[in-house]
Amino acid sequence: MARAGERGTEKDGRLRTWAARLACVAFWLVVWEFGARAIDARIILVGPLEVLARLAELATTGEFWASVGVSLGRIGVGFLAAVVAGTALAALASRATVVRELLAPVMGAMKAVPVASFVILVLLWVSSSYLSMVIALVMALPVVYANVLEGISQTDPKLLEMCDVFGVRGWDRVRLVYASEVLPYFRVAVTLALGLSWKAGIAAEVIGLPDFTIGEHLYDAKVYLDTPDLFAWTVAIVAVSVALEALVKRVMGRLMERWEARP
Amino acid sequence: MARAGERGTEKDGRLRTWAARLACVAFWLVVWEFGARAIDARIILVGPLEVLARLAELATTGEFWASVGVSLGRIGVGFLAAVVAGTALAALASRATVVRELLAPVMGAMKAVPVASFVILVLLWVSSSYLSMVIALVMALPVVYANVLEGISQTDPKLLEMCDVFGVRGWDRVRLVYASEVLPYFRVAVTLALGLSWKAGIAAEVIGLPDFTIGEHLYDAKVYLDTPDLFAWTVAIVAVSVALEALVKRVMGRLMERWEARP
Amino acid sequence: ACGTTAQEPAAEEEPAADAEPVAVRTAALKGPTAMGLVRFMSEVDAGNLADNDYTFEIYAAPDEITPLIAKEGVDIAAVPANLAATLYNKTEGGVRVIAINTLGVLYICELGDTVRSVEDLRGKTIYASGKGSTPEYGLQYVLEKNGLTVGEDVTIEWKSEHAECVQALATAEGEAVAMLPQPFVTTAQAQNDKIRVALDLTEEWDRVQTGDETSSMITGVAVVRSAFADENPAAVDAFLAHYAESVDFVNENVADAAQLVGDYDIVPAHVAEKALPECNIVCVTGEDMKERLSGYLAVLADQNAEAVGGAVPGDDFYYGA
Amino acid sequence: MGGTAVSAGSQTGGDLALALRDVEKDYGAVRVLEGASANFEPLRPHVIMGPSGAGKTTLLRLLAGLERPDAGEVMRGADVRLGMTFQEDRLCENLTATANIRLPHGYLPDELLERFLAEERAAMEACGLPVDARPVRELSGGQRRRVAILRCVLADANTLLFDEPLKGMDEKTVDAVMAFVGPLVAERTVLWATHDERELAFFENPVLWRVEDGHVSTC
Amino acid sequence: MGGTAVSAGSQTGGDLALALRDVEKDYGAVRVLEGASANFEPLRPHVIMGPSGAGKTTLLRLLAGLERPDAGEVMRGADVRLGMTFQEDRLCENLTATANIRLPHGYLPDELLERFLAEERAAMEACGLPVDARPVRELSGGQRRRVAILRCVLADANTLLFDEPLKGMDEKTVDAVMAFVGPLVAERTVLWATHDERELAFFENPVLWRVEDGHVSTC
Ligand SMILES: Nc1ncnc2c1ncn2[C@@H]1O[C@H](COP(=O)(O)OP(=O)(O)OP(=O)(O)O)[C@@H](O)[C@H]1O
Ligand SMILES: Nc1ncnc2c1ncn2[C@@H]1O[C@H](COP(=O)(O)OP(=O)(O)OP(=O)(O)O)[C@@H](O)[C@H]1O
Ligand SMILES: [Mg+2]
Ligand SMILES: [Mg+2]
Repeated sequence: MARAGERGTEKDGRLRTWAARLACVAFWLVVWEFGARAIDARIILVGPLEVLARLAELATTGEFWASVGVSLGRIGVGFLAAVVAGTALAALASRATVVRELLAPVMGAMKAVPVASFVILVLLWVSSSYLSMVIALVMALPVVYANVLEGISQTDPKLLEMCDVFGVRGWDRVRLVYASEVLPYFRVAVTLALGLSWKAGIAAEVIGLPDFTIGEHLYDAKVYLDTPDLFAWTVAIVAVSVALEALVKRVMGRLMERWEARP
Repeated sequence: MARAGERGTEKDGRLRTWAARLACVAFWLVVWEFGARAIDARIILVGPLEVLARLAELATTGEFWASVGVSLGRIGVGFLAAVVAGTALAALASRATVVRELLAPVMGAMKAVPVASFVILVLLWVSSSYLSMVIALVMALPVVYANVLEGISQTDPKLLEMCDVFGVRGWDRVRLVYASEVLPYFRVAVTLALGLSWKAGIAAEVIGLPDFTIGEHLYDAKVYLDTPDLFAWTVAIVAVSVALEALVKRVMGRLMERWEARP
Repeated sequence: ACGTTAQEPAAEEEPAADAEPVAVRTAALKGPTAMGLVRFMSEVDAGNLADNDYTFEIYAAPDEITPLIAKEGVDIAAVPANLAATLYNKTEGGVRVIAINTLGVLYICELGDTVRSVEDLRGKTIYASGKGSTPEYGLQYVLEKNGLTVGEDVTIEWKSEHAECVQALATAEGEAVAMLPQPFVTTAQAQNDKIRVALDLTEEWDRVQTGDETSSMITGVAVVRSAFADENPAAVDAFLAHYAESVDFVNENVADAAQLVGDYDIVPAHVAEKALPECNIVCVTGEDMKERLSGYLAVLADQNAEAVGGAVPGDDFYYGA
Repeated sequence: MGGTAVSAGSQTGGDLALALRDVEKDYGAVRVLEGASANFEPLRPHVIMGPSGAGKTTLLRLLAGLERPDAGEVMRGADVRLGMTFQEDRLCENLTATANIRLPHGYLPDELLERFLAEERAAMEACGLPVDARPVRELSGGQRRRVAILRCVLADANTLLFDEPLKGMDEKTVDAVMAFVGPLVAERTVLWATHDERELAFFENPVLWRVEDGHVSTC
Repeated sequence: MGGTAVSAGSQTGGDLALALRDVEKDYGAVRVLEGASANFEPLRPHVIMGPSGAGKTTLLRLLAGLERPDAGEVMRGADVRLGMTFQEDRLCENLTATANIRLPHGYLPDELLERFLAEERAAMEACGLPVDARPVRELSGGQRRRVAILRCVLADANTLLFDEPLKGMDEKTVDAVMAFVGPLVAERTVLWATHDERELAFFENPVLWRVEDGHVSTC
């Protein structure tokens, strides 16, 4: 518990963690720079300084932000749909064996059907602009589903019995017992799925090349052998992913704290 | 606990679950057949009967099994390496903050760097035959790492204190406390990562086109618009994935049971 | 280099005769097969062509065009030559080819100056993309006709993307060359001016034609849905007429055409300007088309029947021949 | 085979009936109850004693519907609303004491919540519990136990099952808790499993049951 | 600020020393110990009593090195090897009773294992515990408690900390357990926190400590 007097040190601590994180990132950048110099083949590996310069340049263009926004929007919709659907399906599956059994082959297929086969079927229904949305959904859904289902099945049966006896059911039970017990699983699921969806979504954009998307720029950079651009966009992709993950983690942490501190 | 007298019913129960599973698979096959008939575009969607016929035909060829074997071998090596490395790194990261912080950007990058960018770097070091191995590893590593790390951090601190007091350390602590507490997380990680690795590995084969691999056949089926072949290979991919997952689950369940039942 | 046949004037008169405008939906793949269409597209966008209701869509992946044809979402599509034959076979005659729109666009490139003839490729590794399609069969055909055996005399390493071939070329340790298509050759040269075009595969193909073999290397064709062609022959002919005009324009006004190619986001204008003359954009129809294409497809089918969808297409495949 | 888990509102005594008839229960090879019968008179305190491992917890779990008898019948009246203090605390570790005590009430609208919070605080003070915003995982063993007891007695229930509720508390604390709990449970059916005979003194006219050798009997 | 957690082999009595000097400890706003000093004579039984929430568990946790004092010093001799029965059972739920009891010994080679298993079985029988292959999650409350006690007393330790070890057991069981445990703990340093004065009788010449109002004192 934080006492008033501890505030100062807490802030210090936070500063120090941030410093540590930056130091780690810096460490890898240095490794990269040396790697690039050692290999010395600019068409394949560009050093971080050049990449950052290019990225800074890109960041001043409206197209950069528009592309990030469009990609983020579409993939985000797919991802959120997957989180909601995955959680809901896991909840259903945990209650009804028939749902679980019916979903098992579907989830198995989602996990294993290669994009190469899947794209054909998806493009039959949706335009290639929305391919990334569907792919992000398909990628995240089994991750969220499996994690949440395992979390539910690992929920302390003793607490559930307690709820049975006191007649705590439905939403109250979710709120008071499952929320806390499933949360660690949910948290891993969301952070993992976020990264996977984002990456797969971009890959889908590289296939479908809808206008004003990160995937299109990545493709262009690649076919035009513009390695600095390729790396700059890649760095942007990683940065967005890391930022999103940090955001999601922080928001979930805050919500949890709030929820726990209720009188 | 199983009593001698319950053996019979247990076997019955198992038969029934298998029947239920088959029924579910059959249900989806029927949905698929009707879907295929409704769409009626053989070039895009082929019904399960035709696909199964084609699959049966393929299964009599040596090349089919050779391809499955080669793909499985390479992707399997990458996957196993990821499981081992992910677990080891998570164990290290749980003990040393510096490791955790150093790995954070690497894992973030692994989760987010799109294959389109990654392939360039990978092909710099390894031949395209081993691309699938590397991609499978890169796909599985963050999943295993994140899940195991969360599992370790969620391990009951009360049991850990108990170990501290009794001086249970090192391997004994892993064996007696972590094994049981991290296992659910590990199980989700392995099943998820298995599917993801497998799929990403095949996708990498479609990119690298090494001889005698599933990816090569998938590519061929696709450029020749050989939809029955495409579906047959896809079904084979899903079947291998589902079988592997079931195997892993069963083996882990058995090991756990054995371990728990020690006197 | 436009081999337009004599039916052009007839085609132009017909649409005026039955003035019922038809919706003609066209799909093209990003790349040379779409380049010949740019003038046509810009005229439509400018409202200068009102005889039919034309719409165009440029797609990046062949994956997108196949379902569109199956769904009857497009009427005319510009696709790779062997895909056209495959589509014909897989849809049981559901498509017909109306024109050849691109001849060979493949070139052997190297870093250095060691390759002057096909024979010089002996002992080298060729990085190539486009396995299972024109590049594979074209390369194989030329090599074999020159007495080189793939796997023994030369090694081919297949990549899924052109860019990877260039990267492989840049990092290769032994003696290596890359087979690249236009306009990618131009792109690659813009990035690395040491890349030299050593051989033009289209020429090499023509060089090994002996006797009655009269095939030529063909990259892209335009196909029409058979049902559409049966219902609206006039619209197809009108389309072909505009198409031929467009191709003539592109070949004669390279600078303007390059600008249009850039505007339609096919490749940047500066790349297009250099690449257009190398892309062998044509509009060959009728008997001429049948002769050249059937010869080419026969060569392909000879190497791998799967490449043309199982068998050489029948005569009904060739529209207007 | 297999007994009836719970048959509602049988003839054994109106709506608040709580009874066993010829119940058999075993866990695998462990035989716990063999033909146990008992009729717990409603609105009275029942104290249940017996050696460790005899089946007290099993008995309470059967009555609560958490276990099914292998044979025989467990009867529970239709109007029975249960509250229970389990042998372990079974608290939601991350929630505060007040949130835990409020748990059986589910969601309460703001104004009801205020009222109930005041009630809770009074109860906690009466039992010597600290009233603050700490999650229960930070409370001492005896404090946690009291939270579990308060959750049970403040629940909207007419039948309360206690499984060794007072273990781990010193005499003074026990006295304070029972001074508060006593009046609250006086009008309800109470089943009170314990190992300490002195606890009998807290009840007026209790029925004493013994669980031993698979049977349940009054003494 | 911040006290010394454990300083080994100080002057307070050779190698098995166990002592506090002016220890202060608080959890956030909760003040538990304020200047507590105590010297627990080695190889003797010490019984610790005090109201619920007074700080008995905190005291034991400080001595075990699980908490750091905010000020003052906690001293533990260099040769102290600890065993502890926590206030909660802290068993590995999925393991059998024997595996739990064996836990402090880590990996044992086959032949040692056989010997130890035999010893365990004898101990379990003496305490009235069932000897079978059930995981401990299937044991009754009192049975689990006895497993925790046996894990502590059969550990290779010379200093045993017990936090309310006998709670939740009936008198007969308690007698059986103490008949077995008594001789085993006679030659070791024992700290025994409890709420029940009667437990004093199990020890020969015990020191009685009271934890109250932030201080630890002998009476
Ligand atoms: N981790 C913690 N965080 C905050 N407060 C705590 C924590 N642990 C204990 N406390 C508080 O410190 C005080 C002493 O707790 P302790 O567990 O030592 O009491 P105890 O004497 O063992 O009581 P009991 O007999 O109930 O077990 C209590 O008021 C308790 O609420
Ligand atoms: N889930 C279970 N699986 C197997 N055996 C069980 C299970 N639960 C209880 N038992 C056994 O049933 C018997 C009765 O257990 P129960 O918990 O009812 O005893 P109890 O009277 O409450 O004992 P205590 O006073 O120790 O709590 C014990 O021998 C116990 O080991
Ligand atoms: Mg019990
Ligand atoms: Mg305590």
